[in-house]
Amino acid sequence: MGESESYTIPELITVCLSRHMEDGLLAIVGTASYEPAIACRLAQMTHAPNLTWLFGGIGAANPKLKPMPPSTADVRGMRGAESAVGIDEIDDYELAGKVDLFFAGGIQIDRYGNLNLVCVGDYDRPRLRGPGSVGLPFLSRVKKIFIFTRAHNRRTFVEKVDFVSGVGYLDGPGSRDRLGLKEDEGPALVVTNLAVMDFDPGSKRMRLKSLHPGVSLEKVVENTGFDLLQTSNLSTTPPPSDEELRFIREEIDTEGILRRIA
Amino acid sequence: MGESESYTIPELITVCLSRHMEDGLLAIVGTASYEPAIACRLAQMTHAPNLTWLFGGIGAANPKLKPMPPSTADVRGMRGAESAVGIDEIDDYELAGKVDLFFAGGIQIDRYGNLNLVCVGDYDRPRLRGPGSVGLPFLSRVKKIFIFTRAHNRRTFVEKVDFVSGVGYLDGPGSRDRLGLKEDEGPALVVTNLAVMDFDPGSKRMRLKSLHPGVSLEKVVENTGFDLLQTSNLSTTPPPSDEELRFIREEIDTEGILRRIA
Amino acid sequence: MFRGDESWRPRPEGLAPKERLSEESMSVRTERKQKLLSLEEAVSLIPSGSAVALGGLGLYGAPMGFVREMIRQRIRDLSLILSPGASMQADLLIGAGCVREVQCSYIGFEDLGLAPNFRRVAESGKLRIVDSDEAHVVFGLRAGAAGAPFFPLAEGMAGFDVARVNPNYFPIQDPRTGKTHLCVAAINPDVAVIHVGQCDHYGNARHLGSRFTDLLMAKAAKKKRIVTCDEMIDLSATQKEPHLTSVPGYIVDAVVHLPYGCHPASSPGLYERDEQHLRSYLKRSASEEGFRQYLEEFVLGLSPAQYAEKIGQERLRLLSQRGT
Amino acid sequence: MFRGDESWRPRPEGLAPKERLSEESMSVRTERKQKLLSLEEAVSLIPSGSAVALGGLGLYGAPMGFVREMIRQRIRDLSLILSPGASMQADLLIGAGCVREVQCSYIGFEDLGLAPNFRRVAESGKLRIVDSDEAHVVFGLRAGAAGAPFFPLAEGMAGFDVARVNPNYFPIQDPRTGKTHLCVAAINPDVAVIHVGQCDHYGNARHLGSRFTDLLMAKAAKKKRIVTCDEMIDLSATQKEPHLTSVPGYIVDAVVHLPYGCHPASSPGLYERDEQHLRSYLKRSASEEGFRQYLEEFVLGLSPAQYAEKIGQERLRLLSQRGT
Repeated sequence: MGESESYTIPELITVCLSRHMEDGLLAIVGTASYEPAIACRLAQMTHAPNLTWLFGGIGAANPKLKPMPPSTADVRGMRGAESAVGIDEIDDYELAGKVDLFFAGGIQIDRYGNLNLVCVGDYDRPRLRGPGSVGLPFLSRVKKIFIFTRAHNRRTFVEKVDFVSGVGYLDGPGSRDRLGLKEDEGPALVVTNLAVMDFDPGSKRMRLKSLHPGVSLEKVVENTGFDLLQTSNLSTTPPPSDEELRFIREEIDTEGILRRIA
Repeated sequence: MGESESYTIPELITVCLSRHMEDGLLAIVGTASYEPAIACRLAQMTHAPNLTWLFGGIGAANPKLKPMPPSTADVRGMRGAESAVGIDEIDDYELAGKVDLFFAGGIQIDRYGNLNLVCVGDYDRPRLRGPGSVGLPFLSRVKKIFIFTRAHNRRTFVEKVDFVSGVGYLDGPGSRDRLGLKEDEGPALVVTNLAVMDFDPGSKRMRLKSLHPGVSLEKVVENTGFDLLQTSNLSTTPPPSDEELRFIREEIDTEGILRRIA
Repeated sequence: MFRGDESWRPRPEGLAPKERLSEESMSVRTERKQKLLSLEEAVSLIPSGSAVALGGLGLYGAPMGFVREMIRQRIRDLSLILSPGASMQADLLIGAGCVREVQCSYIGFEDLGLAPNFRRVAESGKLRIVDSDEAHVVFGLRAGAAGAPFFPLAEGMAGFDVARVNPNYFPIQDPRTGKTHLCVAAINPDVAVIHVGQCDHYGNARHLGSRFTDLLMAKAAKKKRIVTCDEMIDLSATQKEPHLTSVPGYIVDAVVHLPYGCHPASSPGLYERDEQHLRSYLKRSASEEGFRQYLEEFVLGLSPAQYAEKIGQERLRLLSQRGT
Repeated sequence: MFRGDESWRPRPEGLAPKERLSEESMSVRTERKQKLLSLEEAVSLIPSGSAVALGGLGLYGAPMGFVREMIRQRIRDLSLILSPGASMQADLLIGAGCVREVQCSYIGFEDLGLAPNFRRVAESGKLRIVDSDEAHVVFGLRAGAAGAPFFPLAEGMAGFDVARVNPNYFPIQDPRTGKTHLCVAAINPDVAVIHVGQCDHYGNARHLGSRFTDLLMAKAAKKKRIVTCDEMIDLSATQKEPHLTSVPGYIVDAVVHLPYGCHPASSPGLYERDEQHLRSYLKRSASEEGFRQYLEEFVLGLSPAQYAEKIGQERLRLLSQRGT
C-alpha cells in the first residue's frame, strides 16, 4: 500500500472526481475549485487523453498546472495550455450548450442536486449572505454536473435550498421537462469529505454510492439534512492508488495545495 | 509651383478629403478606399494629430501605411499601428454610435446623398448587380459621411438610387427624423474626379462647392443626373500643395498607388 | 493574436512535415486522437445541400484550395454563408454551379473589379441572393455562437433597404421601453471552413493576421468545423505559446494541411494575393466560356500539388517574400 | 493578448519614468494630446451617485489603488457594477460606505473566505443588492458595448432564481418561433475603471494576462473610461507591437500611472496576490471596528507611494518574483 495510506480528503475527492470523468468530454472548472482542476489533469494522465478542460477565469484549455495556481483567474494557469479565450467566449460555449461537464458546489445543496450560493434564510434579510451565483445559472445549459464539497454537514445538505443559484432536478421528476430542460441531464455525481453519491434515475433523488474509508453509514446519515436513498450494493470508496497520488503530487499539485487545505 | 503642377486625380481627391477632416474625430475606412486611408494619414501629419482612424478590415488604429497596402484587410496595414481589433469589435463601435466619420462610395449616389452598392434597375432582375451593401447600413449610426468617387457621371449621380444601401438624407428634410435619426447628421461632403460638393442644410440637397482645376461648370452639370444646387461663391478647388504631395508620396503612398490608379 | 513583428514569423522548426507525437501524448495510456484529414476526406464531410460558411475576408484568408476540391467533388445545392467581404471563394463556387443560395454582404474583388460569375448569375436571376450587410453577418454569427435566437440592433439602425429585402431582419418591441428594434436572426451554418497560417494536429489554429469572422463562424457552426492551414505545427509549439492560438482545438473537427491553400488569395502573414493571376481570372471569366476554360485549367483534375506546380514555385516564393 | 513566455516580459527600456514624445508626435504641427492624469485628478472625474464598473476578475487585475483614492475622496452613493467575480475592490468600497447599490454575481475571496463587509452590510439589509450572474454581466456588457438594448439568451436558460429577483432579467417572445427567451438588459455604466500592466500616454493599454471583462466594460461605459497601470510605455513601444494592445487608446479618457496599483490583489504577469495581507484584512474586517482600523492604517491619509512604503519594498519585490 505504501504512500496511498496517507492521503488527504481533498486528494480523495480529486481522485473520485477524476475516475468518473469519461474520455472526450469538454469540462469547465470555475471559481475556487482546486479538486476539479487537478482531477481533470489527472483524468487526462490516466484514462481520458481526449478530455478537454477549461480553466475558467483565464479560459485556458488543458493547462499543465504543475503547480496548481491559487485561482482559475491566475495567469500562471496558462502554463502548457493549448489556448486561452476570454471569459465571454467561455460563456458562449456554456450558453450554446457545448459544455459536457461542469463542477459546482454550494453553501446549500439539496436532495435534487439544486445548488445555492446566495443566501441562507430569507432572501431580503439573509442569516448568511453567500458570495453570489457566479456561473451556476449556466447549469441549465450543461449536460452533466459533478457536485463537490469538503463540508458534508446538515448546514450544507438541506431539505430544500433557500435560493436556486444553479438548477439540479428542481422539485423532482418532470420539473426540468416543464422548463424545457432535458430530464436526463443535470447533476450526476456528488463527492464530499464523507462519501460519493449519485442520483436515482427514476426519483431524481440523491443516492449514496460509496462511503469513504473509515466513514460509517451513520455518520453520513447524521450529517445529511434529508433522506439519502441507499442502494443494496453500498461499497467503500477505493482510496487513491499509488499511481494517482504520484501523478497528483509529482506532476500536478507540486506545491501541495491539496495537502495544505485538508 | 514645381511638382504640384503634376498631381493625379486620386491625389487631388485625397487632399480634398484630408482638408475637411477635423481634429479629434474617430474615422473608419472600409473596403476599396485608397484615397480616404491616405487622406486620414495625411490629415494626421498636417492638421489633425488627434484624429483616430481605423483601417477597417483588420481594425488597425492609426497605421502608418508607407506603403499603402492593396486592401484594408491586408495584414501589412498593421505597420506602425497602435492597436488592432476584430471586425466584430469595429462593428460594436459603429453600432454604438461612436464613429464620427465614415467614407463611402456607391454605384449610385443621389441628390440626398443616399448610396447604393446593390443593384441598378429592378432588385429581383437587376441590369447591374453590384457587390453588396457591406458596411453601408452603419451609416445610420455614423455622425458624418464623406462620399468619394472617381466616377462622376450620370450613371453614378442619379435622381434617386434604386436601392438604399446606406442612408443619406433619404427623401429630404424630415426623413431622417421620422426614422429616429438626427437631421443634422449624415452626408457632409462629396469629393469626385470633377468637383467638391456639400449639402444645403435647409433642403438637404447636394450643392456644388468647388470645381477642380480645369473643370467647367458645364462639365459637372452634364455629368450629374440631377439638379445640383449652386452657391454664389463657387470656387476652384485648391490643388495639392507641395507639402501635401511630399507627405503623400514620400511618407505614405510610397509605392504610388494614387499615381497608378489615376 | 496578430503577429506583425519579424520575431513572430513562423520558425522553420515548427514545420516538420511528419510530426512526432509530443511528450504529452506519450505519457497517457490511451493515445490522444489527432484530427488531421486529407483534403479529399475533409471535403467529403460536406453533403450537397449544406449551409457552408467560408472564412477569410475578401482576398485574405480565403479557403481557396478547399473550394477547388469542393468543385472537383461536385458538391451541389450549397447555401453559402459569407463573411462581410467575400471574393473569389464565392465567385468560383457560384460559377461552377455548386451554389443554390448565397447570404452575402459583399462579393467583389475590391480595386480589381466586380465578381464576374456572381454578377452573371445574379443578373440572370438564377441565384437566390439573401442580401445582407456587415452588421447582419457579424451580429448574426455572434448570436449563433452563443446559442441565442437573434441579436437586437441599436436604436437608429433604420432606413436601409437590406432590412427590407432580407427576411432574416425583423423588428421586436422592447417591453420595457416600447421602442422597436431591428433584429438580426442568428446565423448557424452546418459547416464552417476556415484557413489559417498554422495549426497543430489537434486543431489549435493560429491566424498570422486578423481572424476576421473565422472564429465566430467556427463557434456558430452546428455540425462540422474544418480548418485548412499552410503549415502544421507540433502540439508542443502550441503549448509553448498558447496565447497565439486564435481558434481553440476543442471546437475543431478536422485539420487539413494545405500549403498555399489561399492562392490566388493571400494567406495573411505568409504570402500576398497574386494580382496577376486574379486579373487573368477576371478577364477570362468575363465570358462563361472563358470561365469554363479557367476551371478546366486550374481546378478540375488538378491535385493541390499539381496546382502549385502549375502556378510555379518561383512565383509562389515571390508572393511569400512580398506578403509579409 | 496574453504574454506567458519569458520573452514577453516588460522590457526595462519601456519603463522610463518621463517619456519623451515619440517621433510621431514631433512631425505634426499641432501636438497630440496626452491622456495622463494624476490619481487625484482621475478620481475626481467621478461624481457621487455614479454607476461605476470596476475591472479585473476576483483578486486579479482589481484596481485597488484607484478604489483607495475613491475612499479618500469620499465619493458616495455609488452604483457598483462588477465583473463576474469581484473581491476586495468591492468589499473595501462597501465597507467604507461609498456604495448605495451593487450589481454583482460574486463577491468573495475564493479559497480565502467570504467578503466580510459585503456579508455584514447585506445581512443587515443596508445595501441594495441586484443579484446577478456571469451570463448577465457578460452578455449585458456585450449588449451595452454594441449600443443594443438587451441580449436574448439561449433557449433553456431557465429555472434559476437570479432571473426571478433581478429586474434586469425579462422575457421576450421571438415573433418567428413563438418561443420565450430570457433576456438580459444592456449594462452601460457611467464610468469604467480598469487596471492593466502597461499603457502608453494615449491610452493604448496592455493586459499582461487575460483581459477578463475589462474591454467590455470600457466599451459599454457612457461617460468616462479610466485606465490605471503599473508601467507607462512610450507610444513607439505600442507602435512596434500593436497586436499587444488589449484596450485601444481611442476609447480611453484618462491614464493614471500607478505602480503596484492592484496590491494586495495581483496584477497579472507582474506580481501575485499578497496572501498574507489579504488574510490579515479578512481577520481584521471580521468586526466593523477592526475594518475601521484597517482603513485608518492602509487607506485614509496614505498616498500610493506611502502605501507602497508601508507594505514594504522587500515584500513587493517578492510578490513580483512569484507572480510570473
